[in-house]
Amino acid sequence: MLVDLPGGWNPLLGRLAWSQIPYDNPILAPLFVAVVLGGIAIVALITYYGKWGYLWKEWLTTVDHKKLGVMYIIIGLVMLFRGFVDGMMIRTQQAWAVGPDSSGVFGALHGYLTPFHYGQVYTAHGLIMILLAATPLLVGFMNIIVPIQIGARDMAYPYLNALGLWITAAGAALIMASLFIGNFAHNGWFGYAPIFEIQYSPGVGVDYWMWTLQLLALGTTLGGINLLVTIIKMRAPGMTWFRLPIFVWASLSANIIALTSFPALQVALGLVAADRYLGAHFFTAGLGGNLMLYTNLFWIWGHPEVYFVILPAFGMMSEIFPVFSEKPLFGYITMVLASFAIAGVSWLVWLHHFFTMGAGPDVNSFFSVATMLVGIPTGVKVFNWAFTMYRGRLTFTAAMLWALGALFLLLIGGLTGMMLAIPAINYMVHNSVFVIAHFHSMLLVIVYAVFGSVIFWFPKVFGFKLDEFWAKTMFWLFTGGTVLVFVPMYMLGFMGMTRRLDYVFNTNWHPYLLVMEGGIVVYTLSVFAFFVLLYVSIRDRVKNRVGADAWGTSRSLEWLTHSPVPFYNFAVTPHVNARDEAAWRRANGIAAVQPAKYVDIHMPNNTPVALYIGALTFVLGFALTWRIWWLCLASLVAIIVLMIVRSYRGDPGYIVTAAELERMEREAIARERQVDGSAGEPVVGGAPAVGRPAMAYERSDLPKTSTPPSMGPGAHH
Amino acid sequence: MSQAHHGHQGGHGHADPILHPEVQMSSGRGYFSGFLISTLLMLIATFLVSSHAAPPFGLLLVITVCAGISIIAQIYFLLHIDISEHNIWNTVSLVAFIPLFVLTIGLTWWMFSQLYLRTMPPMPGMH
Amino acid sequence: MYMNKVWRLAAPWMALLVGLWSSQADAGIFWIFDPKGVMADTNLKYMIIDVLVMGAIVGITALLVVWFMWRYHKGKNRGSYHPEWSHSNAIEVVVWGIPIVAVGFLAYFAVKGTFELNPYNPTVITKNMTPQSQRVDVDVIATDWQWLFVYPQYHMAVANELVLPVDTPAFFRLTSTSVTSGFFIPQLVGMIDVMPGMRTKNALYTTHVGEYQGICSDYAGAGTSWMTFKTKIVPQAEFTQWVQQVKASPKIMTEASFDRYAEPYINVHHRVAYFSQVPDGLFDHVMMEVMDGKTWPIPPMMTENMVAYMAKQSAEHRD
Amino acid sequence: MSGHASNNPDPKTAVLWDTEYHGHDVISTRSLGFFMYLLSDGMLFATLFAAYGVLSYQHSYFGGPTPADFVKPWYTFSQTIALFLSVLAYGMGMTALKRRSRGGLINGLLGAFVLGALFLVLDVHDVMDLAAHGITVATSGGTSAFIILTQVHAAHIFFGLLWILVMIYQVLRLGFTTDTVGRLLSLRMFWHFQAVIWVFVYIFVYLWGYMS
Repeated sequence: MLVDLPGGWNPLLGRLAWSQIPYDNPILAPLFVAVVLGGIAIVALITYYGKWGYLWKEWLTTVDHKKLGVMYIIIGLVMLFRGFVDGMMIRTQQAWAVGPDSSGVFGALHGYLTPFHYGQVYTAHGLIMILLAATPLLVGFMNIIVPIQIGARDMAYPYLNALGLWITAAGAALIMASLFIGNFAHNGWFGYAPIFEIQYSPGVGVDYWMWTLQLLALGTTLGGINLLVTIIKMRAPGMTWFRLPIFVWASLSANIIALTSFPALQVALGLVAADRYLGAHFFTAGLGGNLMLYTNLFWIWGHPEVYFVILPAFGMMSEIFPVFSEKPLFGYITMVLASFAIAGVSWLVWLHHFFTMGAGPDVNSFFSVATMLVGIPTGVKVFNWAFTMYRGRLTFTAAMLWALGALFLLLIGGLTGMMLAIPAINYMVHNSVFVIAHFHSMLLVIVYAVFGSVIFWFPKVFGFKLDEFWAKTMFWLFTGGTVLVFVPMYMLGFMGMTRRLDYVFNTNWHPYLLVMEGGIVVYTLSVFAFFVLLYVSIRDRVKNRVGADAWGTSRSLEWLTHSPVPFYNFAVTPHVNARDEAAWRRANGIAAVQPAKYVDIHMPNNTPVALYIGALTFVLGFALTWRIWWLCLASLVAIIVLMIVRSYRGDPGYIVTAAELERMEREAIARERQVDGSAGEPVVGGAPAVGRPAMAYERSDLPKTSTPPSMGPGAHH
Repeated sequence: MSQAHHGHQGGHGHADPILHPEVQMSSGRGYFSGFLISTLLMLIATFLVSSHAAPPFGLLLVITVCAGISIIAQIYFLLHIDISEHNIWNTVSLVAFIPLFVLTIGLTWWMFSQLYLRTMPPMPGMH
Repeated sequence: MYMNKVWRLAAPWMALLVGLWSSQADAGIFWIFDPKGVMADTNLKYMIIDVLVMGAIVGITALLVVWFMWRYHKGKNRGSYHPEWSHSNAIEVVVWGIPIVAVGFLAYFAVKGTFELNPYNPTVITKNMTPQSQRVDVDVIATDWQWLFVYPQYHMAVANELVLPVDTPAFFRLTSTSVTSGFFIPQLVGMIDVMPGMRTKNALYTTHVGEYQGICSDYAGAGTSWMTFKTKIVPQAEFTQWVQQVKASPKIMTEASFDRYAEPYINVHHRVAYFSQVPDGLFDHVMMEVMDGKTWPIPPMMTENMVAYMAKQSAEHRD
Repeated sequence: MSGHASNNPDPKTAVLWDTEYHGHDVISTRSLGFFMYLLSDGMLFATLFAAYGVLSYQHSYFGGPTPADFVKPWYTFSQTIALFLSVLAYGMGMTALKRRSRGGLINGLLGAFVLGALFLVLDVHDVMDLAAHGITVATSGGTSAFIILTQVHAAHIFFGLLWILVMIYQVLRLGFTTDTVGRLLSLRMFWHFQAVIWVFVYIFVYLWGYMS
């Protein structure tokens, strides 16, 4: 049943052997030493400062959507950095390995990377940037912001939320493990068939790639369900569909895509596993397999995934523009329709990733026209942002700069996207670096929107603003890098340079590759600027403290609660009266009105089970990669047993009493009044809510005890 | 959730999950109808196919119709997909998914029939 | 002040980029803008149409945004402030209308172009042909990582070099032995996938004599970057002469020798080989073998220990 | 134009904070989320069907056996009956839950378990039989698609059976709490959904395959 492997295997360790550790690799070995030393240093520091208990109680076992979101974003930023380093390696190799006379070191023919190693680097770069940087960053923001924006106390399934995070973390750990144990796939982040078949990739690299993707798909699906149900079921009273903040709409459309498309990825990879482990013939060239079937299944997911990451970014931009234009978003309904139009059309276009497959003109025409349709709602969005600024009062804060950068990149990405949508043009630039430049333009829209959002929502989560000077410096450096890397890349596309070359045979391309290398240096400077930004902001945190309405011109519901957001979000559920509730209350002078009385609230308990299951999924992925069958079985059984035990115990949660709430609220208001004059005198008021039918079917087994954890994520700064 | 608000829960207080509408909508007659309809249709399909009672294309059509009716019956009777207040979101999400199922299978089938047509010419030695 | 600093830092880089562009723009290195064949010409024609239409819209939008940024800058008092203005039916009609019209317009060209450049029957070439027209057929077989061009009319084959007569349409049948690769000659014809166990087609026609670069455009494994080939378009007489030259080569290709030829090999030194004889139907034979499950596996050493493999390979082929 | 402002209530009399709001309906929130999982599971099957569609051409079997050679309609029909009866038994269990009859519910769950197990045993026997005739996933692209598709469904049945056992234990130990009742509702959807999927598998894979 199982396929014969080239190379050794033993029942205890599977394919794992000492020779699988690349200790003789001149790049990986020093890196490994550095990582181990760094790890030891971190562990020592945590122990020295006695923070293990804090880490365990407040972060590792938490089910608080804000802390989980922060951890998602940390994973995203760390992996963004790793992906960036991979990008730097790719650029350096290409700048170096030009022409037959270019030198080679470390046993490489040209440049400093052997062909197979270079393949691994760009595969890791692509996979990490899409699924371990963009996705966690956006999921993190949705996690933090959506429940607050709809006035919910937490996500619909707090435990599932933690599970999603830890499974994502397991995926990240698995791809990091591939650096030092064995190797990674060399076949591109989306994988070509049949190059990932065991005959053409006999090592464990493809298995790492496959199981990493499976874990990430699982984690994201769980997160998607959670967000959808949260948005449908957990909105505060008065939060009607057409009062939803636009970011919530964007999250809704994005998560519909996630929920519907990720199964296709799981199937595609599952079938690859069947081929590699069971000797099936899904994607082999011979014996009735069909290699393009893989490409098809992958892009059924892959294309919607692109919109899954870009729609929340659009939502972020739609939140930032109005706040710094000091007026409502132009064409709210149109924006909602456009989001759903993009989500819908995303299911009709996947073949444009393989126009050159040769399926014939009818198929290509259909998918070409469908692809161009995406341009319509996207164009509408761009116009609406422009008209949001029209007749406004624009402040060019750092967050606004990042959002504007995203807008201009989107214009360039849209222009080049419309070129790629036409097969007659696509045949010339498909698989060239022009495509690379195009989708980096689009994905950088996300990066720009994310950095804008980091600056925009940072004070909400942590209670103090990031330093404007360094945020702007980082923006300009980053933009300099973007221009220097991607303008030459577009040019190289027009020169016919194809993608994934580890040896560049045409010396005419060399000057441009050197300019791109310069761009990478500028990017590196912006990374340093980001570290300085964090350092300076945390140093000056007391000076930069903010009140509830951090920007003074904010619009949606999250700006009504305290900064940092307390673990219960809103002490009393707000009643929503307007589309831009915070702006409405501010305009009517009732922004400072506090609830007249407090009532007990019910919160979920922390649990370590999600962390354990996440760790076990890592073990499972690792065991499957190395074909350690006993360990696969053991970890799978352990996961199922843990799930059953957790389900048997359940989580009754705990009660925060009205008195405790009142005390915490008083403290928060007092703290805010120190820093924020606009908070005004706390006034008690608002009409009592009456005439609403009581909600039934809350839990039947509520606890009596009350053990609230500390305040929000920012409490310890 | 406040202990003080038990009083507001009225007759169907939150302490009793059995009274939840999603429990209450179980219906023996519905399940039995679903079972009967789909079993009968499967029986007909199996009989027709195993006895080759009709020309292949007509047969395909007939058993496809059997499958369709049987699925609709099961979705209605077993999964309780209707437009009642408690199921409306289930219905909405199912309706949102069905076009995607159709697109995934339909477009894939179309694109590969075109691909096979062009890239796999009948060759000597092929079956 | 801050912005001044930003511009002062950015200006030299910008100048460098513009300088690069202008110093080399007319050197013909922008292959996509310098097509030498009918197929590539048509590609460029559609690109120009698309860029004109989309560039106009995108450019105007960008200018609009910049103008709004300038006019409504807070504190500059250039434009009036309407804190509640967020809807206008007229603007909505325009913002939906412009993209719809543009997409509708371009969709027409997209479909037209797809049929004109259909690799199985590119009407830009075939519409001028009669059944009696002269043509060259080439069977392209991609291996890991070399190209074999079989000329069935002449029962001969050439590895890693494609020679074609000018003013004569050439028709390709393409397949691969091991993994998917891509056939791409930027100045002559766009990309088409070359897949094992399947047969795709492409065609080219040119009136320009010259030498053009051919590339493997899909990642096919470690040797992809070296999997290039020169395409020589020569006058008819020179082509006939070249055929004679190949026919005089002592090497021949049999089904058995093809088996050895197809083994993984990174063509670092760009070896070209002439085979004066090739069995008829080698292309179909290879396709059938692949469909029957034959593979040419990569040696595990290559992926497990890259450094050693590269040393081995360079030792083997230090010619 | 003032957009939406006109729809907003008077700020002086508006309700700003809602102390009467008690959160959400735990049970329907759970079942909606679970239904969404099922739909994404449906997408998983749709993708598998798409793969099967591509790999069920004559040349996909590459001269080897096709479903026309190895499908036994009446044998698989007996599987169908076992599954449908299991689903019916589960439904009857749920009507017993409605009447608060713990015994009735347990009987229903047990019935569903036994009949589901019967389905699985028949299925496994069928696969072993195929393997004995040399028909495995490694035979051809077509058999790969056929076997993987049917066995993914079987894997769902396997985990459903496990879940039924867990629920029997939980109902016996914990009684009818919000959690257990919510889970029983989710399991009902899961189990009934498998019947829906099976109709597709039976008609479009087994019977269509048999006819081709």
